[in-house]
Amino acid sequence: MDRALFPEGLERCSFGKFALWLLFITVFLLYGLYAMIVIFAKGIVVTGLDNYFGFGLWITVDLAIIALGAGAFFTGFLRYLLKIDQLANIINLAVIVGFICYSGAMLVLCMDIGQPIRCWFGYWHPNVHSMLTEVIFCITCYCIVLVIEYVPIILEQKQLYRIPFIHHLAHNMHLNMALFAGIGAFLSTFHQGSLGGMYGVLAGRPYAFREGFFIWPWTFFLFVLSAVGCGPIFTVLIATLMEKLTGRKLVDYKTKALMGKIAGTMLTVYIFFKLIDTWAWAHDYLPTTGLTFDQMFYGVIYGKWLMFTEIILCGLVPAIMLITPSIRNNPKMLYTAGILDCIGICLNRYLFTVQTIAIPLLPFDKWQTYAPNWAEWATTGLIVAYGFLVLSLSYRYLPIFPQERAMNK
Amino acid sequence: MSGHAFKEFKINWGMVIDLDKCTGCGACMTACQVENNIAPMVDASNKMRTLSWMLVFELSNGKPAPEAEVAYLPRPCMQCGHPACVPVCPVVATDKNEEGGIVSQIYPRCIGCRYCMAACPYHARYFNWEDPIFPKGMEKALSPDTSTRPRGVVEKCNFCHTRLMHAKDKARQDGGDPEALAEGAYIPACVEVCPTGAITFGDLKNPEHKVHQLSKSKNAFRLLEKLGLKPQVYYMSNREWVRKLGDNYAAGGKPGAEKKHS
Amino acid sequence: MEEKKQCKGCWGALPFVIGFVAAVIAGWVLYPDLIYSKKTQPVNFSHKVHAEQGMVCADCHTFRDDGSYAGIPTNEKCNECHSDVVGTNPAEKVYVDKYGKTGKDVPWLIYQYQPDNVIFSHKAHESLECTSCHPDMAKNDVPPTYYQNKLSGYSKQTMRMWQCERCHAENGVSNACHVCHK
Amino acid sequence: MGLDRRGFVKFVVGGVAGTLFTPVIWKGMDDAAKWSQNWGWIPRLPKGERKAVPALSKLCKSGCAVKVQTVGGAPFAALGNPDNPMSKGGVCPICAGSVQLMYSPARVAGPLKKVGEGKYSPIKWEEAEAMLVEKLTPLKGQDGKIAAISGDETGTANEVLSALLAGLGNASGYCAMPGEMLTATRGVKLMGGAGQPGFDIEGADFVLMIGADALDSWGASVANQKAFAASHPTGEAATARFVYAGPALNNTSGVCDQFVAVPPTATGVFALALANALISVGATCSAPDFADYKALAAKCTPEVFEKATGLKAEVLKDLAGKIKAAKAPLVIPGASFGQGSGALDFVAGASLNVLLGRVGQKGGMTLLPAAPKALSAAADRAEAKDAGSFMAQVATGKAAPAALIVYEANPAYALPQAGDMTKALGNIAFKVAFATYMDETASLADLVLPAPHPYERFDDAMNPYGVAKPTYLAGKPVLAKPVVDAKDPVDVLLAAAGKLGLSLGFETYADVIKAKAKAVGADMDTLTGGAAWTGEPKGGSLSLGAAALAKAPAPKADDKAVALAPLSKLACGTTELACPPADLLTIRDTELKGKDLFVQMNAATAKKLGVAEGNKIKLTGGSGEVKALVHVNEGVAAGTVAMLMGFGHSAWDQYTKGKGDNIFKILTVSDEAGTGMKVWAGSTVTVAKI
Repeated sequence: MDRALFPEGLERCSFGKFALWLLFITVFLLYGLYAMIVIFAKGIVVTGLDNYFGFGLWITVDLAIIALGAGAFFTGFLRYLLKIDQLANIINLAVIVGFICYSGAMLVLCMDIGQPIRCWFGYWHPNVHSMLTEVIFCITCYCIVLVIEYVPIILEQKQLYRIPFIHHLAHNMHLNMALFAGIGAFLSTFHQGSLGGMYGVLAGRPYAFREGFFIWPWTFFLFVLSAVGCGPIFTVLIATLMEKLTGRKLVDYKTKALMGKIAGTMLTVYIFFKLIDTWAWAHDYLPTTGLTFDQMFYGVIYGKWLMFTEIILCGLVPAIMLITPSIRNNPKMLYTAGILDCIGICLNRYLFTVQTIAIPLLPFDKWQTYAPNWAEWATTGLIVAYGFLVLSLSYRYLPIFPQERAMNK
Repeated sequence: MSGHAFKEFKINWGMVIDLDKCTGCGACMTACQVENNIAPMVDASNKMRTLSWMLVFELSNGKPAPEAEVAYLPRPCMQCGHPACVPVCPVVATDKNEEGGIVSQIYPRCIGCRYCMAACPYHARYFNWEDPIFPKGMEKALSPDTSTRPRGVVEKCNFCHTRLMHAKDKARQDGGDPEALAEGAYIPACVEVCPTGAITFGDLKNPEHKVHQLSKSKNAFRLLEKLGLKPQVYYMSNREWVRKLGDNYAAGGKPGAEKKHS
Repeated sequence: MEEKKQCKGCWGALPFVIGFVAAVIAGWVLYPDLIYSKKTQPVNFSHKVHAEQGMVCADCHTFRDDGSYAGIPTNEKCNECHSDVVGTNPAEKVYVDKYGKTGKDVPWLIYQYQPDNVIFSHKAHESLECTSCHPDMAKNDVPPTYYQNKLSGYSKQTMRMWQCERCHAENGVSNACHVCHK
Repeated sequence: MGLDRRGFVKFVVGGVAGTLFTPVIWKGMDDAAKWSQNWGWIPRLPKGERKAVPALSKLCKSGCAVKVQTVGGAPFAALGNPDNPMSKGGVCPICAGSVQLMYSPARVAGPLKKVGEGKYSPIKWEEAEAMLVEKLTPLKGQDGKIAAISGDETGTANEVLSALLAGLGNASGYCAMPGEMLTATRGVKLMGGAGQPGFDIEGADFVLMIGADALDSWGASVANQKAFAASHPTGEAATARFVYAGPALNNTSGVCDQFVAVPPTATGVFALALANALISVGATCSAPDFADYKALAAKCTPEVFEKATGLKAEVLKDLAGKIKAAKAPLVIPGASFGQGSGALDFVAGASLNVLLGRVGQKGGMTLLPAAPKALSAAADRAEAKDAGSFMAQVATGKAAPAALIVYEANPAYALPQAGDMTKALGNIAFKVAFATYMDETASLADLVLPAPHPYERFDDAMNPYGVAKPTYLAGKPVLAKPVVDAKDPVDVLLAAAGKLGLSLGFETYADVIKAKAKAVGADMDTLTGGAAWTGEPKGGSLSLGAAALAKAPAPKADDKAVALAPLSKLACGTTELACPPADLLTIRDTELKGKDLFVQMNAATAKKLGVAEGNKIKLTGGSGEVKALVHVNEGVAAGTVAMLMGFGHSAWDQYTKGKGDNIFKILTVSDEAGTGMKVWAGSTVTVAKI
């Protein structure tokens, strides 16, 4: 039925099957949209957030998907600026995943703020000292860059590409892609860092506060490193997931392993500094606040196992796995390492977001706990479903994977 | 705070709260709620959603009966000298830029991102989870001094700032200097109603004001002094266990001693 | 080939241009009119008539003992002279019958309306001429039409934050948030 | 030129592009933001001239002298009155939120007539007043047929009520809600004196409060707190020591130098054991019954003390030493919740003042002369019947009134064994409630007559309990007209009296107060202007009350039951008033969580009862049961469970209705040996986990 729209020379599943799949996604989309409408109508009182937990699942999701979406800028940087041509096999997917992550993050932010009508105040009345201002500006700008990077992929759609104007436009945009990749890399580095900086500057929150270099606390750099340490491998995981779902080969393993190597290298550098940072924090900084390492943790929900899981099991372990060629070249091991890596980074974002504010600092105060409620989960599901939708449509109608035709002969 | 310099002011409005005089009766919280137009909440026992600019904590010495003791600790906004909340605000809805050092919070500017709440270790900032709903008729008893806030914005104690503006107008009317108010010309509502006079208010920098000397007394301390936020609210108590609850001492040290970091 | 394409391009751009121009006209001409509702004062008050009697602003717009500003006078003040009709102006009769005698305060429309979150001290600005901020009402015979923004409810004539800030900046007065907001 | 689809799309794109060059989007965004800053459904602030109007707020028991802040004539806040000695600028938590109470959703908006179980229909005042007269007319002259319960301890309205009843031949029907004043006056009588006792906290250098929560809910609390503050100048050495001996750490003990955890069942033993300790360090006095007293006290040995209180005897010795060393010690006896303790507990505590020679001294216990009356036909305040005893008689049929007038009281809620009281009220054919709020009693009444809020009426306060000197306050309305269709109850009663053929000599309450002020020797205008009149206490000596104390029974040991200590916290409301909306925030989440009230006990008691933090338990006592959650609080005395009163309302509004449980349901009323009084402080309960 929609065969004429398929990418040149590629097979796709029947329209009926595709429609069923879309229906499945739509269920989540609609539930999420319902939650979003409720949130806009009644305010975020309907969420599980409260006086102690002003930040919760949404901010965690924001930070996590922005980190995971880092594959776009870093792959773009390596592909266009460092000219690692092999990455051309996966760059389109990296861009799309990046676009989904960033646009999704902006939607979540709009829900998260109490007065969405005033969201533009961030641009019109910026506080130049706030890390969040930097985040707002960079995310918006980078999202625009991602749109610019995504557009040529759309324009390459078989039917559109026949129109000479669009053909030329796409071609010209491609030619200048290095420029956008450069801008993207610059913007991304800053806001990935600023997201870390957001926590590092919290002088009143010893779990997150860090000393730093010039105006940037150490978390600024750690967040950049951790993002590039997981973004590329996340793109690989998405590609692999798509292969499993569609039953077609999309990206050759060599490219995946290369992405794994890139992520692994960055993750190793990150974990190295993270270990030093954590040690210095616990040993040098915490005592100056009169707090002990043990006081940073509570029960199971905010227990030490979280930090152990984050740094060792989902940090050090995948880092070693990814930089060891023999392990990396085993697909199962690569994917396992990739999943651990992504979990570790998400956990890191969660801990910085939630554990930071769960710790009672006033000696007469108590620990409070936070659990997201349906409204937060539903809207998070909305973002995931939105991602699947964009990815499904892109896969079905756009020529994303240059190797697909050759590999599925 | 790295890279963010804060202004010094000639006047530092501040409090010294004598914890040995606070009975925890709650008159300050009530007066605060009235002065600042906080709508009553049907379930005020859900402390995770209430708005209490002034909150009286109950402190315990942690000893078993019959040695147990309590103390009450009123917690307004600390109006920190180095506020953690101000530099994080993305839209300059909160600032410490007025003579007197009161940290402002401007509701029409606030977008409700709650970053300032995450930054404040004193939990002095509150988010309006819902629109202010007063039972029918009670809106006729609103105070003219504080604008009502819609849902979705953050608010906090501002030392009843409008009272400062009124005091200045009164000084101008009487031919005085609005920038050199006499002690007592301006006091927040909680200070005014307190039946035991537990809260002393004035300019911490002015030797003629009682708070100046009191803040330097050996029993005076500030909450979480070691974090270096330099609150303009001091507490004092003759009881060591009370003083000790003002900060964390896990790594040793005596109450009252300030330990700095950058 | 080249020419043909260009020409086609010209034709193709026409709807775009029409749309563009129409939007610009609508946006600049119709829109500003559309967003305001026009209102007239409940009483056709003439400042001029009063000024001609030798009255000055401060006769009615007074400061109270606590330094606060009374703003627009209440019926009590008006009734000092107009407890009954004293002149021939029909507007006076409207006031006396509809408000002065019924005890209902006149719902004057305030051109310089400021929202609740603004605190303004007339006392602090006493050294300035009234006309630095307000229109020179002394010569005004018919109250100007009141334009109210349909969405925000603000008076079109009111002073905006940037105007306050500019004057403060020029005069070296603090522009701290709390100076003007409550 | 036809417009095809492509052309239309271009037109729209052009339109959108063009719009970007107009102010539509930018101005629209700006206006939308301004709209969000001034949402129409958010209330606007009032404007106008501001004034501070002196007034008397009688929402708390003792009454607060306040200055009501008004803007454009509308009240919005109540602050203290620095010129009034009862306030000195301070205000209690209830009165701090008093203005908002004018608009309480629980307010009775107009006269109501009962038309069915729990159903009321609004009626006109003429009809309501006619109904009142019609119901009372046939009962005129039949003693015992008309009764009145007053919840006001200090107002001259009581004289009107009493004189009205007397005039209708029902002098014996005048009852007062229980409180410290009634108990203490009886106690003084047992000690051979007369009059209401006073306590000069201001002049004392050592204040021992036995049960009395003097710095929060007992007596003239704001004046007490100001006296405490004066002796504790911030930053300087305190000039007086305060010790609280009571069942649990409360607001008073939060600032005391010492807290002695005395179970509510052991108050009398504590006082006598202390007397024993004092005598053993040389305390003596010239009271005629000293020898008897000494012998009585000697029975309260340290061992008896230890057994009854669970404390070590050293505490006693140490305390006796400190009291002995003080120049002006003062002992304030009372119940932790301001009522229910017998006259004997009062005598035991007050006798310490006699023993120490502190009666009539500066900083000691004083005796107030009887206040002059405005209505000569009225009975003395102290002659009022105790409403609890009276209702108990109604329950058993010993008293059978056909009409009951309830004035500013809530007997259906605030009498011990509240369940029985509600039933007893059902035995009375016609009940009229003068009520500002639709409370539990109003909800049972046949006729509800809305009373004005304190800022809408004249009222006065003569000798609020606890004051050291005769003190008189009066207030006039802040608002010219009540915000609801309310009428002053006294005006209504005076008019009704007229129609019943009885002239009481006054037409309005304002006239009554004017006469009262004149009788006292004060100027009405000065009083309503915010000043207080004070006189001098009368002299006179007291005995140690040994004869009465000798009749006190030895405390019973009951292993199954634990002592129940009701706690009173002013901010949670009073027996007449549910927690005001503006005070809800002050209730801690260890006191009330959602709809569950907490019962507090120390870890040892919890262990003994086999319960733990957060357990839901049932407490059974009196004639009812109460459900609550356990909160372990080490500040509760041994073998005692403490619980806040003021919760468990079945009427009122969304802020209080159905929250927590009513402790009055499980208080057990018993007869006090030798005095004929009903007591319920020191009740015991059994606890079961559910």
